[in-house]
Amino acid sequence: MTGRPAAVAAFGKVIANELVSSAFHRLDVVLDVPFAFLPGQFVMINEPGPRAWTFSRPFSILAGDGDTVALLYRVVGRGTAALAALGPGSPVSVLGPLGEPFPAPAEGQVTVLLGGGVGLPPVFAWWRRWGQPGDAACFGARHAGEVPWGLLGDTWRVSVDDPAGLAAGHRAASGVVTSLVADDAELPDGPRVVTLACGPWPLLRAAAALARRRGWRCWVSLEEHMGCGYGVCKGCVVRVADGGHERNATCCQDGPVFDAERLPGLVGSDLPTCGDGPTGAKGGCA
Amino acid sequence: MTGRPAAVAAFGKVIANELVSSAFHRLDVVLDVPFAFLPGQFVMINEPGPRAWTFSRPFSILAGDGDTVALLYRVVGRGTAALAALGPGSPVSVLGPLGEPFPAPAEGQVTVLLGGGVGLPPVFAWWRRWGQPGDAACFGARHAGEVPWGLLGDTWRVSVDDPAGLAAGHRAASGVVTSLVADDAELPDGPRVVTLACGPWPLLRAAAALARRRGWRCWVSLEEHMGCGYGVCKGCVVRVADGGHERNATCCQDGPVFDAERLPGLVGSDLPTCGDGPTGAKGGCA
Amino acid sequence: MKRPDWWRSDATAPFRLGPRMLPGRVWTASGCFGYGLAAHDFTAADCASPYAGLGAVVTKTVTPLPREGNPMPRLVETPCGALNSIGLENVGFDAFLTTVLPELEARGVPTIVSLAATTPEDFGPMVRRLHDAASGFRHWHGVELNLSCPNVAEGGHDFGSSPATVARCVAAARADLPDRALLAKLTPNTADIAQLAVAARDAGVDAVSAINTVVGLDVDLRTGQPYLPRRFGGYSGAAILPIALAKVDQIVRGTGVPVVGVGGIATVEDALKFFALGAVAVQVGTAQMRDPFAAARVAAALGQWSSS
Amino acid sequence: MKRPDWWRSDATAPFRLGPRMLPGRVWTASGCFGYGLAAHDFTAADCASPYAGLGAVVTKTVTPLPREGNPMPRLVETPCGALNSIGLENVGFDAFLTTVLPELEARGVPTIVSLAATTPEDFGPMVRRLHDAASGFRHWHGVELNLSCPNVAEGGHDFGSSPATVARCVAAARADLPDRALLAKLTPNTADIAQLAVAARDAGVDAVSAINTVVGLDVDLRTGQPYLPRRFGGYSGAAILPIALAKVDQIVRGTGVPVVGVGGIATVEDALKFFALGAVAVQVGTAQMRDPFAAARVAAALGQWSSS
Ligand SMILES: Cc1cc2nc3c(=O)[nH]c(=O)nc-3n(C[C@H](O)[C@H](O)[C@H](O)COP(=O)(O)OP(=O)(O)OC[C@H]3O[C@@H](n4cnc5c(N)ncnc54)[C@H](O)[C@@H]3O)c2cc1C
Ligand SMILES: Cc1cc2nc3c(=O)[nH]c(=O)nc-3n(C[C@H](O)[C@H](O)[C@H](O)COP(=O)(O)OP(=O)(O)OC[C@H]3O[C@@H](n4cnc5c(N)ncnc54)[C@H](O)[C@@H]3O)c2cc1C
Ligand SMILES: Cc1cc2nc3c(=O)[nH]c(=O)nc-3n(C[C@H](O)[C@H](O)[C@H](O)COP(=O)(O)O)c2cc1C
Ligand SMILES: Cc1cc2nc3c(=O)[nH]c(=O)nc-3n(C[C@H](O)[C@H](O)[C@H](O)COP(=O)(O)O)c2cc1C
Ligand code: FES
Ligand code: FES
Repeated sequence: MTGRPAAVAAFGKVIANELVSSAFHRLDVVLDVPFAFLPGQFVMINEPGPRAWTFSRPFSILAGDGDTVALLYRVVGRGTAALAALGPGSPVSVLGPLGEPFPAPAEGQVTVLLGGGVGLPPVFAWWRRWGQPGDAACFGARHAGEVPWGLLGDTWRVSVDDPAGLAAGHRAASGVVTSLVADDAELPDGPRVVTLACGPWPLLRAAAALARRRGWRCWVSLEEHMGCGYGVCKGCVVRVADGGHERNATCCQDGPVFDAERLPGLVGSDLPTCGDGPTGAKGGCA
Repeated sequence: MTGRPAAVAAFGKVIANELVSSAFHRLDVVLDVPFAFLPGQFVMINEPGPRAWTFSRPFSILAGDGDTVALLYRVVGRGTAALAALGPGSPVSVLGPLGEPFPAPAEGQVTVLLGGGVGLPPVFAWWRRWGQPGDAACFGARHAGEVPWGLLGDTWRVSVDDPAGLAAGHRAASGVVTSLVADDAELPDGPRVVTLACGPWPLLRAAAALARRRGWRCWVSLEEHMGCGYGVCKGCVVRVADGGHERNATCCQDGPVFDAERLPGLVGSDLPTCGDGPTGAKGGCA
Repeated sequence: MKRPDWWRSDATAPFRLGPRMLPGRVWTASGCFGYGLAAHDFTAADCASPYAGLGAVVTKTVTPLPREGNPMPRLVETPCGALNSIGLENVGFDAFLTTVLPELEARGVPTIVSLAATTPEDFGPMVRRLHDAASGFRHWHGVELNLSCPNVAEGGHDFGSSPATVARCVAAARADLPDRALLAKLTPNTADIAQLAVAARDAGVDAVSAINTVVGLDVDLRTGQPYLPRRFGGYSGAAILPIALAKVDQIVRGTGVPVVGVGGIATVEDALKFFALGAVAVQVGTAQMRDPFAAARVAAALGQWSSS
Repeated sequence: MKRPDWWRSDATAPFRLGPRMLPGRVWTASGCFGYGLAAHDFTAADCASPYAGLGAVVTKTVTPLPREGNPMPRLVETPCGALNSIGLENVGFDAFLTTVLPELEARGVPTIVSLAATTPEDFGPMVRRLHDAASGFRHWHGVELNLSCPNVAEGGHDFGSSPATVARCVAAARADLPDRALLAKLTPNTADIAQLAVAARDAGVDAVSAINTVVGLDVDLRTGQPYLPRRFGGYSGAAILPIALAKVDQIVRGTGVPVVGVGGIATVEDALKFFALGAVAVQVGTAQMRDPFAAARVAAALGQWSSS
């Protein structure tokens, strides 16, 4: 918790808000105050004034620089639909950065980044800040159209559930995103490798299972329905192992990044299955 | 009541929404259905979908043609503020035409039209439909900047409370709008002259008093807070004389146009005073 | 929206309510569509008529004598709803019986007559006269006893929040209404709506309607005084939907009494929430004031699924 | 907005509440700002601090033992508000006393401690221990008894809606709280909130807080089931403002008991409506979750008028 940048309650204006793939929008906002964040942190965003939603919406930070912040999102309900309708110049309110980031790399660490769908932002931001040549940056989507190729560039390995429609010049493996590294012999077994994962629940389970098998450390970024985003409402709790017993932790303040080994819901059962995750799980792929 | 065009519940798109004076906006909407109206009738307007206000807002029809309808409005609260923020292409819902219109002219009638502020639309529409050379079309505003000169052209007589700031080429008397015709000798005394008035309560009282003095007939268009606009909620009642007693009438369905002589609140007392009118009175002038 | 997997009913098909078959499960709520006659010639590009597919128009509440209602203003809009203090303005029972009801019959409008009175025993004579005058009417389907209007002093608050009074009203009306549906409309302004529902059922209703408006107040910041001359108004619209759902659930699961859900319904999604909890029908109130086709649109959306 | 003509008070000046001077009339509501510590380093361009000008932070309700609260999900947003079913998750009284309260004191956060218990008699020991441990604290101003949380089975519904129980709770707490303000937070889920206020006053409170959340429910259309595992939740936010105003008016005009207004306040306009009706202070709840500076902004707006 120490060393997290303090949150600002900022007013912003939309600079750009456009589709970067068939399903993912990128929102760029300029704020009225300087903004610094750590990869894995998120913001709560809303429309200001009488059109505000009762609760702001949480989104991981894709990028942030000086006084700008960028998000990557998928439209799933009324809040994200309202977000997608905001044109350049629209006012927004932004609270952040919030939450526990992914850990910074230790000396000699090899990092495996696993992002599924709109779970890309935290691992993308980590990669931009700290990525090294030996690391493996992996992104998975449901199909080729979803992939924000322009954002990923050449360095990202991409997998798609359904390889149909892959355009010339784009490369993607078919299958779940963990398959991109599951048997990668260049990645050593053991705790020198650290996996950072964000995406739908099955992806997180697969990541945790893979990490266990290969002796890697594994951090995951969770989603829960949030009220406040800053720890005051207890609306976003997840169960974490603490010594011998389980207790509640807030996804927004104690997380969203957790050590996979501390999440009984994630590593408790052998097979990754769907639908038994937190109440919200990042729509996406894998 | 007979012969009123049937109301349509239409969806529309904003064609234009611009200031036509320092304080009055003109809204032009194209509807998904044909639209016909009688001067003095109004529409209920709203944003469609989840952003709709609980109650639509009533506005007199300024003009309407084929499948378009035009309104003239002043921003006074959140509904009109929301209206003013709608750009071209914005969807709106429109219910109308509604209410009792001003009577069509009888053979040999001379008509005195009195519009104050945003009370202009019903008399303006009447003038466009039925106006004749001998009629007197009068508009009053608080000050010169409020006057929509482009709309009024040369045929309208204009009065302003405060003549400061009158631009070259614009002519306006100073004083209340009734003063434009009060002592006009070309207008005969007696019931051949019919006054049609719309505007704030003091204007309506002055119009009724003038008509009494000169033996003119007088019809006024009232405002009341409205829920439905089509007679079903009883939220907009005004007291009207009916034979020897008083009873409730709905402003939206029995009005908004009433015979001034039937409105005890209007003609009951000798001197026009402010603030004892209906709960809403068209902000404006005079 | 898409038809939810769990939705199996046809809300636009006739269904039995007590002694009567009603033509559908989407109704308009009392006081928000007048006597059901004002919109007869309205048109819309996307909906056949304001009455298309409706199970019933519940009329404005009618009282034994005509009422002029409360002083103006009577309506206040709030960000997600409205307060009203109409005060049961209505033409009175005689005029209703001789003029309004025959016209509803002539136009084929499925009708539930909403009645209010000052004492429980007043309901008997009204229902008897209804029955005598309209027993041959095909489109008059029933009576809804308004036991809950918070705007009327003499018939207000305590009237409808005592189970014993509810029972007396229902019993008085039921005695003379053998062949039409009888409903009691309950107040939400009570800690225990379920016991009111039980009292109504035990006295003979076929269903209860829940909810009437919630007591609310709004202040005019210009004066620092309440907007409404009588201070309080009845709160309705989208804002009360979760409250109405809670009350309906308390009745359905707590008692099994059939419920007609009312409160905040504007869309098919809103209506489905009540059906999901087990409501037998729904009523559209405040939304009908904004859009005369609101209930018909809900019915159309539900009806379209039944054929697919 | 402009200062309304009728507004004469200074809501950011100290005022007396029972035995205690409080630093201001704009507070945060229980459960919506945690223990008042999570936002201590937050900044905003237009507001000095989330605590600037606040009269009090009312803490999350603390119970004798730690509580894990209800199953997830615990929150549902509705178009104009939200339902919560947190279930009083809290660190428990011991941890609160040894860790949280001293930190609030050290940071100079004006604090009202919200307490709940399973029986009225549990309040006495808690208040006594508070008094013993914190009697020297300068920023601990009082206790608010949460007699109204609808999410906790054993202390729910009936607990706070019986005047006799309210009186017992208050009496138990008052006995050991001679020099701090004592408030009772009342439930709106009752037909007669005024009688609860009278019971609380007669047993010794300095003011009542009104209102807690309204019982509500929302349905997940995908499943046809309530969103919340416990079906019902507490309804809060803009949607309940007119209900809260009505309840406050009923208490103030019906009984004269001092009221702290809570329910739907997000802006200075909202707060002014409660003050217009005679509330002695206001609390910002749900809006504080969206904006940690919400209450401070209300205080700043009110404070600015006092100097003009
Ligand atoms: C820490 C965190 C980071 C996130 N980062 C991203 C991101 O980078 N890109 C992205 O597209 N999405 C992200 N999400 C998910 C995003 O918050 C939801 O998609 C969004 O809140 C949906 O809002 P809505 O109004 O469109 O959906 P609705 O379903 O209409 O929302 C109703 C309520 O449910 C909540 N909700 C719905 N889905 C989710 C969900 N999956 N997670 C949490 N709450 C949810 C909403 O916040 C709202 O309170 C993140 C969630 C969390 C908790
Ligand atoms: C028949 C009729 C015709 C009208 N024609 C025009 C017109 O041509 N141009 C124009 O600018 N205005 C006209 N008005 C007034 C216009 O309806 C109001 O200015 C508008 O409703 C204000 O809405 P608001 O949300 O901005 O104000 P708010 O004060 O925020 O509105 C709150 C509520 O009060 C009602 N209300 C507020 N002021 C009035 C008012 N003066 N009359 C009736 N209801 C009011 C609103 O409809 C709303 O329900 C007309 C009113 C009526 C009844
Ligand atoms: C303007 C208005 C008038 C009403 N009049 C009556 C009435 O006469 N009788 C009645 O039983 N309910 C009356 N109601 C209550 C509605 O029928 C309905 O129960 C309530 O408004 C909640 O539903 P809604 O949110 O869909 O409006 C009235 C409501 C409004 C808004
Ligand atoms: C998430 C949440 C948690 C709450 N927890 C408590 C609580 O612990 N104790 C309490 O007295 N009230 C609690 N409340 C109620 C609020 O303090 C307040 O009374 C209510 O929400 C109405 O005010 P609002 O509309 O401003 O939120 C809670 C409300 C919310 C939304
Ligand atoms: S969202 Fe409020 S505590 Fe996490
Ligand atoms: S506005 Fe509803 S009757 Fe006139």
